[in-house]
Amino acid sequence: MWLWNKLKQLAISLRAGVVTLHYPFEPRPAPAGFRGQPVWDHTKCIGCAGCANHCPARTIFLRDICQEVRILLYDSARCTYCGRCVDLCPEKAITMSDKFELATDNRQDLTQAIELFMMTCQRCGRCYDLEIKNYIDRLTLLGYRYDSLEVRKVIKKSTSEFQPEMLEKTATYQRPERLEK
Amino acid sequence: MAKKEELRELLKAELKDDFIGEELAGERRLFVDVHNRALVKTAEILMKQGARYQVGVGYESRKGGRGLALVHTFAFDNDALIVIVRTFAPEDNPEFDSLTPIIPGAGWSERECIDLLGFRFKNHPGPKRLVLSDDWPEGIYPLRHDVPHDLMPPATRDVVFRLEQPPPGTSIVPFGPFHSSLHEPAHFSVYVDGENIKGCEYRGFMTHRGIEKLAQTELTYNDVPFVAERICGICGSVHSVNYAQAVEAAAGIKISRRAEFIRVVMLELERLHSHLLWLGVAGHLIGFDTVFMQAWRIRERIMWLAERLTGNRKTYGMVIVGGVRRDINKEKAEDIKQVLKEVEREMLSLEKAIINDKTIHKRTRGVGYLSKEDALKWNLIGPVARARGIAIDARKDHPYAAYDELEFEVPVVDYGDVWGTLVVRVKEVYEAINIIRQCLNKMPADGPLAIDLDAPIPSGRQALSVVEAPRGEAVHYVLTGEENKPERWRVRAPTYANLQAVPEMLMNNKLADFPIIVGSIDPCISCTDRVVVIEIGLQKIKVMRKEELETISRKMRFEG
Amino acid sequence: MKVAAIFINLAYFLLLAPFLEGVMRKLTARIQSRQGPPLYQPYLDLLKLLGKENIVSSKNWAFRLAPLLAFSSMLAVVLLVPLAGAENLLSHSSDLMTLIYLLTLSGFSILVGALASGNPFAGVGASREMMTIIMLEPVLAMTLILGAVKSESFTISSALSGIGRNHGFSYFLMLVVYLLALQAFVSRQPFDIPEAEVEILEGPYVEYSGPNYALFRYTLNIKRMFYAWLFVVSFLNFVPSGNFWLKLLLETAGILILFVLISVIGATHPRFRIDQAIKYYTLLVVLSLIAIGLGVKGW
Amino acid sequence: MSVLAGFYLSLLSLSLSLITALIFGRKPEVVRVAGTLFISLSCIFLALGAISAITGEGHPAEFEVNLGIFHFPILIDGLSGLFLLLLSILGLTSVIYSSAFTKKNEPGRLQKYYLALPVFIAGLIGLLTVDDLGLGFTLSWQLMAISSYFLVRMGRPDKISVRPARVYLLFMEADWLMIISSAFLTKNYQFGDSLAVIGEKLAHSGRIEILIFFSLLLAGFGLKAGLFPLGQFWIPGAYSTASPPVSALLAGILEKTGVFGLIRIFFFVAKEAGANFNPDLWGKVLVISGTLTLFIGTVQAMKQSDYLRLLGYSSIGQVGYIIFALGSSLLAWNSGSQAIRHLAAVIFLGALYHSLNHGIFKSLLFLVGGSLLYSTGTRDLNRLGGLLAAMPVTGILAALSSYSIAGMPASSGFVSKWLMISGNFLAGRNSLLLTFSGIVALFTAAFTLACYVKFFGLAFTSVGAQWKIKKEIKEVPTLMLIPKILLMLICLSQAFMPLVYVNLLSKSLNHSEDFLFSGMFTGHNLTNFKAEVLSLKIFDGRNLLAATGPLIILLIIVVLIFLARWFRQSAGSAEVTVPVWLCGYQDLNQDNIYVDRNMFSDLKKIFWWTGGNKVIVVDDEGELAGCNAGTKKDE
Repeated sequence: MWLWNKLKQLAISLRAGVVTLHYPFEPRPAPAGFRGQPVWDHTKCIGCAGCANHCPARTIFLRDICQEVRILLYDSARCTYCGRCVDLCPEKAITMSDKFELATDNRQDLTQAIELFMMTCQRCGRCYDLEIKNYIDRLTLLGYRYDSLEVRKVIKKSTSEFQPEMLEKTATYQRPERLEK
Repeated sequence: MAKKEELRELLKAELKDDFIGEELAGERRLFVDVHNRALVKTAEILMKQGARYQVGVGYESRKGGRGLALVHTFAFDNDALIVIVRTFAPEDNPEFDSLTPIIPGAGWSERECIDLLGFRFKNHPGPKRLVLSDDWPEGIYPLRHDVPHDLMPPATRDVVFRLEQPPPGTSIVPFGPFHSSLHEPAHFSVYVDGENIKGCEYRGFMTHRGIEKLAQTELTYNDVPFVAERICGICGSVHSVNYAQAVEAAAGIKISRRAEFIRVVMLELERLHSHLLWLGVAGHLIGFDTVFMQAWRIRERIMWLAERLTGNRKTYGMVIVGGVRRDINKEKAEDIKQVLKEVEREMLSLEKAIINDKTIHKRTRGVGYLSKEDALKWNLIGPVARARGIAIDARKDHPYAAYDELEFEVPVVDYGDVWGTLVVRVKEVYEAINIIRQCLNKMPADGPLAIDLDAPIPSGRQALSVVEAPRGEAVHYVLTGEENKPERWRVRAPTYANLQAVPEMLMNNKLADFPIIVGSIDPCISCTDRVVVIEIGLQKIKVMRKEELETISRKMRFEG
Repeated sequence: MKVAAIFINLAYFLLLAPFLEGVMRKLTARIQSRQGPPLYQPYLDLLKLLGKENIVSSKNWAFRLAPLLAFSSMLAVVLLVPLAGAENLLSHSSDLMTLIYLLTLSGFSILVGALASGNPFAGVGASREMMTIIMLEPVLAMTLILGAVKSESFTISSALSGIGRNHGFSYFLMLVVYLLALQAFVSRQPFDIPEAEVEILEGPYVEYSGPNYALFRYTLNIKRMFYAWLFVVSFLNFVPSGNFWLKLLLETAGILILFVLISVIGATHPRFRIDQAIKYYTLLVVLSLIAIGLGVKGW
Repeated sequence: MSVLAGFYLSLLSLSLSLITALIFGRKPEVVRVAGTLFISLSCIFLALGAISAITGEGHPAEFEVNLGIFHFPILIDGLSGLFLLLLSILGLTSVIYSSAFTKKNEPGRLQKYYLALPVFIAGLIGLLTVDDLGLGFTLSWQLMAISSYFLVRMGRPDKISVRPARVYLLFMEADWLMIISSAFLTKNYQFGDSLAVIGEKLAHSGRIEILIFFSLLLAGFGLKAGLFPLGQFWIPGAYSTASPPVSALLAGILEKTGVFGLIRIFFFVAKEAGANFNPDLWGKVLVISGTLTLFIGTVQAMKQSDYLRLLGYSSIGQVGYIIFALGSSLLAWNSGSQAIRHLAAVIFLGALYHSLNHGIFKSLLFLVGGSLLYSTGTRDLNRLGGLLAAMPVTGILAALSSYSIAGMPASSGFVSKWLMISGNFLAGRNSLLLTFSGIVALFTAAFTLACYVKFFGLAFTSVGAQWKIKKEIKEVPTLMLIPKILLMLICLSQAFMPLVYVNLLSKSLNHSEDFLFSGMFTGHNLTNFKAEVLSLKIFDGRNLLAATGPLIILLIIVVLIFLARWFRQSAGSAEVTVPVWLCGYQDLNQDNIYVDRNMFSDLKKIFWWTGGNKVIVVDDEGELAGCNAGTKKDE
């Protein structure tokens, strides 16, 4: 009885064979639809801050650093990879990549910064500001009841936490290139 | 629904003037407000009617001048009814009568209110600190509205928690917070006489993350599901579904049937992998690592399946208020069926190999025994209760999502020990497989995944939702608030109820059985603690070098 | 040759013992459907431990002396035994009593170190380790004494060869008892109770780290190898003495086979509780008493 | 110095000390100094006399003492010399130790102490020298019993010691009655017959009479030696209440007088009794009772929390070893084959060796226990721990003596146990009884180890005393260290120079007449067969290396320790001191240390039937701490 049980256990084990991977040497690709590190396409981004305002973990920051330059900063150290930003982006500028091996000894590797040239408003002379000109109006959000402007003012803005030191130049730093003619 | 009317009349008649009012709600809930002085009486009436105590919630109402409120909820499992009793106290004198003398399971809820809101309870047998850390200053109650969510009082060194003295003739063996049988931080101060356990004191809530406070101050309704999912590393979906259901109930939203089925599929997949995980952990805890590895090998298929379905192994991110985010289409349904077939086959052979293994019986039978009466006394739930002959299951008793349409068994055994919980969980694995198959067959072919929420959610509404997590019934209480966020959101994880009875289970067992007994309730300490303070926007992250870590870990503990 | 044999003994056990742990880990991993660490991993572990900080939680000298004493007494044991039937210079200054007591000394020093650390987990571990020693020492002693009874001599080499002298009932009974006790001798599941990682965090070793722990690990490796070797030479001693190297090779092969058995049993059992284990050991003691009785009667 | 001169001079010194104690009762300093001096002097004289008795200068001193109408025979042969030597060593160390230990005693108690002590020693000298079972025996027995009653009773200033003392006296008197009556039941017994004469008369007695004679004497001397179940009645109580230097004497030599009596009866009188004595029967009785005693005594010791009681129970166990060896040597002797007869001699030698060893290390352990009591004021192992730092010298001595008594290799306990057990196995390879009893003896060695791991580990190495002892713990005064170091040196010499002691023992036996094994112990006879049978040639005087067998093992271990030390430091890792790790929440304190009552709980439960489960700790603060160590079931 005892022996029989043990043999059965052994049989299960041996039938399965070795299932663990020889991991770092033998990569395992992520399946389709995997929610890895989000990637911004700066050519599509319009700087509407929809992602920044609805990131549950508040890892996306937006800030105007001068009249025409707006910076989007994404900090994946605290990202929960929920993919909410991808859902919300009206321009489909964000995609979830299949990158999940994110360990690094340099914190800068975990951030993505996008420099965006913004249009200046013909009438008031400022660049398009999300508080005034609401790009969110263009969002079609399933399951999301977006806030009224009054309400959103009450919500603490992640953008107020933005710190310029975070904008060091890194490999992931994206800025618009001059269009080749 | 006769029971609901009957109870309302009974309460009205018994309490007379103390019955302040009631709130309109769905047919399976009865919300009543009673006067402070009648709280114990109400509880006694309800308990006499056969209620099971669920949870106590305290909150500070933002407006309306009613001061501080205390909510106790009672479930009538046979009548699919939950009674929510609310009572108020003025802000300057938040004193309530304690229910703990009549319902021991209420002890923690009340201690939590003492810590977080500064309530006082008359006749509470042990009003010690429960949730807050040892060095949290007196007089600051984090859940009060005037306390900011990111308040960080300076750490102090010489404050220690007064652990109880061990009974004479015993000495303490300290288990945790960092102990290999506990996979999450919690502290058990176990009193031993030789190798026999003669009692134990629990000091937990070391991972109190302040999630509830966060939801009430920082997040909007639809941010919360993603945070709720991270309450627990295993049953995340349970919490997000539970929260979403509560908000939907409060707002009076009816989501699409297809979304409900998809939620059920995700919940059952979660149960499947959770039970396999438990089986493995249980094997590890009795030193049988092969069971651990094999159970996890089987579980891995489900993890990979989840990855294909949702984009991640564990944090599915499927649920939002109003529906779900991803569809399960034909292709994916086939994938699920295929995986289930393999898992069922593998599970059957694993079960055959271990169910008659005398060596496993030796370590689990008669260990951690608790009689049915004790289990009822402590309001045990989930497989822990079902292993002690108590047939409760929120899926049957308080149907939610699509469970009313599904046919399944609730396995109940009466061993009363660790072995019982093992048997129940193994049987539930097959039930879960069965449920998922039914779902895939019965799911409506179309319907929106999520619906638009057009109107704002009215404030001041209460809602209570229950979901049967793999470990038992999880309870979410939501009080809607202004500004697109909940005013109070209370999570009662299953472990919260079961953990309170662990000292009782440990009594007179061997020290060597400590891991498996604690493991038998499948403790989810972080669920219970709900709670690493998410410091939004705190950018001061420092790379710790070895010396610094050592300095912190050693000096903070020992030189103070 | 008699002097060289000392060094051969030393080298054989010191070099091979970690490798056998590697074999055990690899096999256990395969049974658990894992890749498992490479066979040379235990050597790396030892090297790594040697380079780590030596964390000392107790100021008294017993704590520091214990690993040294455990390691040296275990080495003394393997010095005295006749490897591949070849006695060395030191074999003559000892006999079975010395061997048994030296083995106990190794366990004893682990206990002293554990108690010196002041840790309650080490205390529980020490208490369990002592109970195991008390219940198991007689089984080992009786195995050797069976040889002594059969060979009518108390020297190590004749006692070891004496067990297999005539394959009577006593031989088979003792063989079964030894196999039943083997898991406990080598402290693997189901009898790794003193070290029980999940409950008492490696018990006696909880306060040891770095080089001190390396010594204990090494001791444990050598101890395991010794018990396997003892089984091979005393029960499987079919090969007539001939070429030393051939014999050594055969003994090594025997040890390897035994380690396969140990790994398989270890990987397919949960850990017992100490009270259950003591009952089991009692049975073993009784069985081996019977075996001795049979041996005395010449069966 | 001749035997007689030593004998008389020592008695003279004892009476001088008695007289000073009587006269200068009011001056404690004088009493203490004079008592110490005179008793030491007496012990030195006694030692000198004993050595000449062993070396056999002249022949055994055999004469009659005349006290008017009463007269009794005295016999000082090699065997008595051996035990007298042990007595003189232990007496000397105890009395030096007492001079410091009794500093706290009030004058009245001190005077009584120094009145009783010389009388007690005189009684013991008498017991080892008188050669009858009549008047001389009675006289010395009563001197010994009554004086030791007072010594036990004075062990503590409070009333707690009264009951154990009374029990002790009661059993001593009952014992005396048993022994005396044995002689009276002999056929043709005349008051004042020497043992040899009694033996000759036995040769002409009936079987029943012989049976009664030997049973009564076995019970009588067995009670005194601590044979199971008789020893359990008085030993633990008396040893744990008497002051430790007295306990050292009680365990070291008073018990050995019982062994001495057994040897006299079963190896001397029995020879005279000739064919009427049945060595097979009595050998079996001795083996069985000895095995029971050694097993049960040791298991009971394992259950104790009071370290003095632990030592008490453990001395029952150790005496069990001696009695078991005596029996097994009788059986081997009876087997007939010449080789096995040699083994009988070896086993007998082992028994004597163990008597000496046990006398030395058990006294040492009691003196260590006394030092613990002196420094900490408690007898409870649960309250001790970590004393190695405060009392380093006592700690090392405790470690070495624990090591010795546990019989670990290269210690004195190892040598004697090795002689007894391996001799027993070789002699008994065809006898189930001998083999099984040998196995029990080996098995019990592990229990002994458990006792002393517990004693040393929990008192000296672990932690706890810093919280549980209120006063400051310091090392004991030098006067209490010197005797312990002296004993330790003897103990070490017994471990590493067994040849010297074996020669000493052989000599003493060669100079004992009418010995059952006489002739076996001439050097030539022993060396001839040893090499063939025993691998450890500790008898072989010609081979210097072989003569120091244990030393080789020690050398191996030491060399290997250096190798291990080199290995440990080979990577040059630094040492870091940190506090004990308790999973990160609690700090080490008095509640979470692992204390004595938790040790071996499951084993205690398995062996509940051996008795001694009631753990009694009578603390100096007067409280009576008690709990059950192992009952059959949990309540």
